[in-house]
Amino acid sequence: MIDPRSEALYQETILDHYRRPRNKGELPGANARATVTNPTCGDEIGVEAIVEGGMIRDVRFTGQGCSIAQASASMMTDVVRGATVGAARRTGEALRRLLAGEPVTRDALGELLAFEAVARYPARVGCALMPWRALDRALQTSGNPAP
Amino acid sequence: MIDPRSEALYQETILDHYRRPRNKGELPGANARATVTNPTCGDEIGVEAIVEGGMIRDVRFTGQGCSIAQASASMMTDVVRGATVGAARRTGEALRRLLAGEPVTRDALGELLAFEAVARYPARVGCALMPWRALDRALQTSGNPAP
Amino acid sequence: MRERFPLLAANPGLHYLDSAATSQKPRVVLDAMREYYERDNANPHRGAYALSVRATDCYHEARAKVAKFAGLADADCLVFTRGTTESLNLVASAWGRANVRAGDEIVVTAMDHHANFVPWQQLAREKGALFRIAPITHDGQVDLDALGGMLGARTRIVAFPHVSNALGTVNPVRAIATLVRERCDALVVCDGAQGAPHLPVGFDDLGVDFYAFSGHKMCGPMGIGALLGRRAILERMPPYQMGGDMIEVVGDEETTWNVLPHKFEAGTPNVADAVGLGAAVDFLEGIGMDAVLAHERALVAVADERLRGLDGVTVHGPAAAMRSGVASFTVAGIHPHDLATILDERGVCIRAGHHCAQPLMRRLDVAATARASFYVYNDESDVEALVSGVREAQRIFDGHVARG
Amino acid sequence: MRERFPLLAANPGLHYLDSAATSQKPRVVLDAMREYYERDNANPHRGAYALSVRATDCYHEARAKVAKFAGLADADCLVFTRGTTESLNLVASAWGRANVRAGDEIVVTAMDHHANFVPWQQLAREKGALFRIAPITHDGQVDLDALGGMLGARTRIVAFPHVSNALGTVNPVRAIATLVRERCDALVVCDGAQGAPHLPVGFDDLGVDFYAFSGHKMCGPMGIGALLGRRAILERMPPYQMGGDMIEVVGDEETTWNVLPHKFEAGTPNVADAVGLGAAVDFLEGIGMDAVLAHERALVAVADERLRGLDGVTVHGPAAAMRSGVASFTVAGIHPHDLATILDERGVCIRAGHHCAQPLMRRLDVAATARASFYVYNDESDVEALVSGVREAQRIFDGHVARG
Ligand SMILES: Cc1ncc(COP(=O)(O)O)c(C=O)c1O
Ligand SMILES: Cc1ncc(COP(=O)(O)O)c(C=O)c1O
Repeated sequence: MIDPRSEALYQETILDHYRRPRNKGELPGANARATVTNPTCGDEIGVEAIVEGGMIRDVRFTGQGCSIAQASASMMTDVVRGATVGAARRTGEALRRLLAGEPVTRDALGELLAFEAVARYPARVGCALMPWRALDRALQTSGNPAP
Repeated sequence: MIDPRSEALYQETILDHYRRPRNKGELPGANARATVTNPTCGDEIGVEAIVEGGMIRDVRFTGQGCSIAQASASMMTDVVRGATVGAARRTGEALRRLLAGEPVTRDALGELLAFEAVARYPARVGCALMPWRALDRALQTSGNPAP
Repeated sequence: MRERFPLLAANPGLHYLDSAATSQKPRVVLDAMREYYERDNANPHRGAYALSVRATDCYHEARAKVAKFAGLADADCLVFTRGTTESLNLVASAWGRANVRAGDEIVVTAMDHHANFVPWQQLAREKGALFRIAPITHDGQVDLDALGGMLGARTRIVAFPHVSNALGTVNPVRAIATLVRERCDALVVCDGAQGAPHLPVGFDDLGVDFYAFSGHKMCGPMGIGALLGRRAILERMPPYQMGGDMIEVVGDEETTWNVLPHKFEAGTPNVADAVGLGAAVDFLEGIGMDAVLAHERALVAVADERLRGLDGVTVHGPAAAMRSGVASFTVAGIHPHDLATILDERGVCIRAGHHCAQPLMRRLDVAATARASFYVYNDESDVEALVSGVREAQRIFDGHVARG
Repeated sequence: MRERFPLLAANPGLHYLDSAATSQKPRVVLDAMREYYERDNANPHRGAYALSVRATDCYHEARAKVAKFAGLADADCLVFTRGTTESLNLVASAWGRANVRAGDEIVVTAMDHHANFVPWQQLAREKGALFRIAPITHDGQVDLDALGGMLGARTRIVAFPHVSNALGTVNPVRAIATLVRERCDALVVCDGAQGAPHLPVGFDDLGVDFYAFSGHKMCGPMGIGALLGRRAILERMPPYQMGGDMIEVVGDEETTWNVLPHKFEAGTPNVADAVGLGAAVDFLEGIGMDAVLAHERALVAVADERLRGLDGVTVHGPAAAMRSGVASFTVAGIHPHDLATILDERGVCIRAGHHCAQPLMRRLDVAATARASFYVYNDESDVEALVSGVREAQRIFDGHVARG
């Protein structure tokens, strides 16, 4: 008997990204990078990006962590590649609102809605947001403010 | 209406020694001296003595404090003047036992039995014993061990 | 009000007048702690299970409540400590050791409690700094002119109490902070141990850099207190104690620190007592801190008048309207200890001694005083019992004098 | 046993396996604290009234009980602290700052908790001393030969845990202390956070200089712990925090210190939680510490066997007979966090993470482990729930792999 709640959390999409992460590894030529650590568990996510003219040309991630953090990082790189810095930040903020149970335009989230069930696991919200925090910090280092 | 318990504590003898302390002041030529402080109230008793051949030739006290400490110091100097160091120590120990509610030969205490009621006031036992602690330390400094 | 405090309800004859030392606890505070242990207890921050999340939430909620109570908008700038003493030692050790140099000056007042005196005195000794004690006026207030005259280019720290525990004097915190800012670039540290329990604090408006208080003096449990600080200072300051929860990454050679407030909270947090303090501030806010102060002032005004009406009694400190609920007094010919013993037999609990303020006692030129301190659960019957006890003591002591 | 713990009694479906982080509290402990607040609460040491004397007696009695429990004959050498973290920081700050010089060496082990690692690491940095980490064997024990080889004329401090919180390894404390004494003249500091709750301590026979533990891990309340030390060392050591109760005389320029244990207990003591800890040691002595350890070892032996029977599960550390009630494990392909979440939904509380032992995790070459820790209230049904939860997690994760 698989518990329906865990089932909701560990959806096909999430486990797929966990098992076969997209865009994992270092990014040669990156001009924006940051690493974020979760002090309670030691998990770490690094994000490297090439930002040009307010646009995220390419982005990859490194590090280890639980399925939620890994899948979130993987999906994030898919979602923000080719987006403007401003759009990427807005998407991250929308995800934060979704997981905090605050009102949010669901359409803005697309595939990221797979993380919706994480909101019911307060201990895991930080895992899902960790890659986005790393991206945020990386973008701050790029010297390319949002347009 | 005077409360019978306070009455027992603040006996005539004690208040008399408090009001008219015996042997108060410095002792020129003292070869044994010590000061003891009560860290909770700041009260202080100093004892100075002339010790020769294991005998307390003379003893005086200084300092300020409550009626119990002052009366105890005053009576102590009366009791131990002319006694051997060993006898003085035994008297101090007998008083300690009396106030701790331990078995003790009452005859050894004489006038000091006036302090008996202090045993019922644990917060004040330290006041009554403070001069004796000072005497004990003073005798240790005199270089005259008990015979 | 008494019936909300189990210890007082169970002892109708007890006149508890030592709340400046520690307060009694309302039932709601004891219930909140018990409920925490019976329902939510776990190690917070570290667990990935629901019970631990509940414990974490309890702890955060307590922090938010206490910060709001003290007028601190940014709750992450409230560090839970064991109490005022630890809060002040934290600042003296972490900020002081990193920032005070030989030749610098540290200023405290003559009315500071040992907890806001000895750490600075010893820091000055360790660093070769000058330790200066601002004088008080004859009626026990900080002498602002004299204090102002002590401030200069080398002043690094100015520490003073919000309210004197020994006299009840309420200091003009904002005026002192302004004076310091005008004259020097010093850290301003306010000991709020007798502030937070008795009057509105409003940290963000006080103009001080640090403010410290203890839970046990404000209807909360023992074992918990707070240090409130400005974010910019807390962020630049090195940590105090080290261990779990306060680290980010522990390398073999180097370690990096967690964010505020965790950086200053090493080890398993005291969630239960934080919850208790949260319930205590709820309780106090239910009364209103303005009402608490007004109640104390009314009682202390009556106490002053009645005590001063007795022969040989001196009440120390400024007028009742400038104090919180403290009446510190001496009775000619009767040592405060003797007074306390005689009062105790009549169910009146007062404190006798130096009140951890030996420098102040030397300046008042007394070895000790008797101190009655009032709180939310006291009323005029407590003042009556106090006054009649003092008269009783005078009868015992004078009677013997007469006979002697 | 469960029915003696209100939180467990109220949650029959809860399998609490995180006692190494913090334990649940028996009713007798909660009752003792409540009774203190409802009957005896006052500021101890300072009052001259009966209520304060009662509070003082409660506090002394708690100290005597806890000292006896830990095998310390001289109860004045037990200092109440907030917990292990504070106890260890006290030693590192007060003894360490006064005694460690540039070029000295400080040795810890690779299995130390951050609380017994970071304070020494930072002390070494501050003083220009060498910080050395004694290695562990492949099965998670202190490598005694390697440790012995590190000791020499410059070794000033050797710190190690009685029991590893991350693996459960019980270290041979006396053998380590003897080894240190033979080779050098160093301070020997034992972190007993996971010792005192789980096995007999016998401080006076251990041969160490300091021993630290926390009340909240041994059925006691949060906010209280202890530091046990040798009298000669405590007497020579400068104080740690400064304030009320720990002073003898406070002069304007100099201050002298009170006698043990007060010298190291600045500020209002946490009487209520000390009383709670006293009740906790009564409770544990009622069971017997040998029986506590035997109970945990029996459970952990079953857990080891059942977990090792599952595909892809590794249990870290030495054999169950050399551990206390800790099973630290990893499951191939499933991160400990995911495991903890899935177990939590089945009422099983375990901890996932680095367990405040990042240096150990690096040496085990894992980022994190899952840790189940057993205590007096656990039984085989908890082991069952744990094992079936792990299988469930494997099904969820493997099922998707198969479909993917
Ligand atoms: C081995 C060890 N040392 C130190 C500590 C720190 O104890 P506390 O957080 O109670 O200060 C712990 C527990 O967290 C521990 O397991
Ligand atoms: C003004 C003042 N400062 C500091 C303290 C110390 O507080 P605690 O003993 O709770 O640390 C007290 C009370 O004892 C106090 O009245």
